[in-house]
Amino acid sequence: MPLNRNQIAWRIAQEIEDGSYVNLGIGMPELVANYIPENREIIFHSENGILGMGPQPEKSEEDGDLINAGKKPVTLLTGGSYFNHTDSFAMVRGGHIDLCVLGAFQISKNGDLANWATLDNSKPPGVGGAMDLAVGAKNIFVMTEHCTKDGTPKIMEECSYPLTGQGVVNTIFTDLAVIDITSEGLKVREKINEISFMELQNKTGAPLIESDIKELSPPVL
Amino acid sequence: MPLNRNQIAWRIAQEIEDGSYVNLGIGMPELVANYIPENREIIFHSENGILGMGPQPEKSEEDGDLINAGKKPVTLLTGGSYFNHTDSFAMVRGGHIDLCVLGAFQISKNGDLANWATLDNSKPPGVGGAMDLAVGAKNIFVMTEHCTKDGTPKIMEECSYPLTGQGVVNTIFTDLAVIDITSEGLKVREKINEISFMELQNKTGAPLIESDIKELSPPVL
Amino acid sequence: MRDKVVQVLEIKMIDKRVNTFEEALQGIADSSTVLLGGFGQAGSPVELIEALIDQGATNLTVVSNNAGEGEFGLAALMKAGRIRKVICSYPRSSGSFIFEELYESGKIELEIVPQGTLSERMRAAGAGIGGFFTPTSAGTLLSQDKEVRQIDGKDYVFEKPLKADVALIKAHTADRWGNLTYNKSARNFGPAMAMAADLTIAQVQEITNLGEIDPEHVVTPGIFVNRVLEVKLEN
Amino acid sequence: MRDKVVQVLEIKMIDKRVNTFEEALQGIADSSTVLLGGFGQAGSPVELIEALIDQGATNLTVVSNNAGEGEFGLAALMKAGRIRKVICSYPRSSGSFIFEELYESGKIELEIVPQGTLSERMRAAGAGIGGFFTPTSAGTLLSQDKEVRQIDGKDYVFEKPLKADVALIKAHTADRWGNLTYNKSARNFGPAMAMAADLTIAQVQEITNLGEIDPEHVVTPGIFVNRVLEVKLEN
Repeated sequence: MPLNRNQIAWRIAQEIEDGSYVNLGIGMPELVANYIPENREIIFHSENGILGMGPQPEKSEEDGDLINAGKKPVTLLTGGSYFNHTDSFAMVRGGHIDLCVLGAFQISKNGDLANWATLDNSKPPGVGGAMDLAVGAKNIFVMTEHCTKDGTPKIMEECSYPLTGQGVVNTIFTDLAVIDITSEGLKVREKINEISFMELQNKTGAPLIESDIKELSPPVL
Repeated sequence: MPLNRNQIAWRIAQEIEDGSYVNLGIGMPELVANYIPENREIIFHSENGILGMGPQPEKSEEDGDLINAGKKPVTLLTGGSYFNHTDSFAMVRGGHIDLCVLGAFQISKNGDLANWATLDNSKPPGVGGAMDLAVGAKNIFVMTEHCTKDGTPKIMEECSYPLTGQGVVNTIFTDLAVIDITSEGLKVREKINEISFMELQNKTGAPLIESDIKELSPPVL
Repeated sequence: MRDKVVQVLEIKMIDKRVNTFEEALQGIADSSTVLLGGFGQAGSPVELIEALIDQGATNLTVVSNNAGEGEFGLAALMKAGRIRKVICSYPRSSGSFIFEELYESGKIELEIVPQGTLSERMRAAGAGIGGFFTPTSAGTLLSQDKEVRQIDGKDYVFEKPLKADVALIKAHTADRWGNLTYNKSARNFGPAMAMAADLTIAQVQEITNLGEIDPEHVVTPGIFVNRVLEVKLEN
Repeated sequence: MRDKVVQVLEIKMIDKRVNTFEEALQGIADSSTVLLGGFGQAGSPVELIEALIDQGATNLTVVSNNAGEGEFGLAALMKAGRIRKVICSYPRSSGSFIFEELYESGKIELEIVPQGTLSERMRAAGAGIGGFFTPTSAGTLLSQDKEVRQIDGKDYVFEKPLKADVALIKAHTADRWGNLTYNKSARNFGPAMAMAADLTIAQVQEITNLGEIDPEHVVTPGIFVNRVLEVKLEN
């Protein structure tokens, strides 16, 4: 079975090292916070000026002045801190964030990421902090469905949508596989058992490398 | 009588507008703080991270962590604040300081300032914050003796010493005169009565402009 | 003799407090560039922005992370037809229908700047930096017409300072010298914007006596602030 | 079963506290670039610097506002012959005789950087900026070999980020996440240096429990700090 979003989030969470500073992109990547193994202390960064961001509060505890980058109410962990936007992006651009998990429209085989604009010019585009995060974080994980709803591969030779960053992605986590972007090409590290390598290749717009592929098997979530 | 240092300081102090943010250079300019008219509230900036710097404390109240740019113990006025060096020089470079009073080795007729290095290369030079202040403050006043100890003019056609900043000085306050640097040249605004315009010109290495000169007559200090 | 006594009593004080929206916004001219604090609603000086409608300035260039939502604050100013151009990082949200209508009908200009670059450009303006090289947006549409320089093997884009005539920001506490503190993540763009404008106006929850803000805890020193107005809001 | 219980109890914690100078300075290599906090003695991590003599690293490039005084701290490290080059704004003071001797006998290299540029270059390194244009030093000896660009009619000098291997700084309070506060004007270069080094080590007057530093009052967030060591000093 292809992974659901919670399961992709779970898989990414297992990969996050203890003590890391992590920024989770708006939307699907936010789910990753729910699956951090209990014995790891992770410090979440929010680009609007928070380190040590905690989970969503009870409805009655919500504070309009304490929100995440997606503008949803959050909390602050003991040890957390507030700072201004300039300092926050100094952390990002300066390489102090260990990991950022971002969503994607498209990813190219050399790690280009497109996740901020489509080719539709009638709607105003919006980049937010995506370009800063893409170029600044030490590691970029992409969290995405393997294909679009109509079955078009999101991983391709070259992105056709406007880029967010060039050669920035380290690893792609999809509902079907975990794929590292290496100097040799797209290395499949894990895939679900229900799909063959050839089937995975057919759903991918760039050549995959097969070597020592492990099973991608998250718990039921 | 030529002014003594306290009298030059007094003269400069009269010129400082109420509510100004002022940085006083290390050494002689520090005296200016002693003569601010009592009905003016001036906020002194120190480039090591202080706004609202107050006078020297009693010996018993000295705190090694509260010093001015000359590394002498100071106090903080009610309403003052501490910040880091980067923010402090953002204030300076960004044009937020209304006035800086600096000492000088030489000043050229177009407002070049030399106050950080001589032509003696055997000693290590040191610039400190002088170049940042010279270029950043909205107004630069120079506080200096009119001539060096051996009688050489300090105001000249062009500085022979290495420059601190180009065309930065607005007004020169000496023991003999107050001279504005204008697009037309060096305009004598005030001079002491004991010296004639020609005598002042003879002690100055660049042409002075004579027009409506007032008497420079500070109190006995 | 009497005159002299009066003079001594009338010691002037630096006092950046104003009592009305009118005083707060006095002198903002048509065609100004205006920085508006806030990230979404957190830190947005909604009341100051709405008072700007009455103040009347028009043909404004507005710098704000977002392009407004609902029909209040920035969206209300837009709806009133006062804004010529918006410079922001993320104009669209679920409630940004007023901006979207204006944009789609070509009635408002839009410049998209990456969020970190937006903040850094304002900080540069406030700090007297003439421009800087950032890796953000290298190789993307947003650096198309910009100078790109390779430094130590990496591409950087040249960005210029973003200076403004006016900043309207929201802080938590102020004193008469204009020192400010903020509340939680509502701090966001306030400090950079305060530095970058010729005239910085802050609405605050509370004005306290001078000295009540610990000098170690001042976030925006008063040197960056021109006027403070207390606007008490329910939490 | 027993194993599982033990595992649950062994929740790892981020803990940047170290207990000895040896632990604090572990891994500093010869030929490193080392940032040393402080403006004069205020904020100077004297004890960490002196411990670096025992640690043994040599051929160092040191960045510091001043070049030491007396025979303690930086002056002691210099006297021990560990420093190849000093980058500073103001090397000379009444007590800087050790530096002056080394300089005059050609045993130490000196690079003079204006104070604001020094701090801004470190901040740029920490903030991922590839370089910036500053008006400071335009038209002077200190910009002789540098790129100069006219921007809006004013001359600006191109300055590159100043990145370092190590920063030794002094702060007032720390917690196990490495959050720092400072004391009065001893804050000075600490925040910029903490950002600019790969390994930032802070000596502090006091280590408190996590949460005792108000999140609004953290000056250097722990993300910029690798190790904290409590060094209690008499005031």
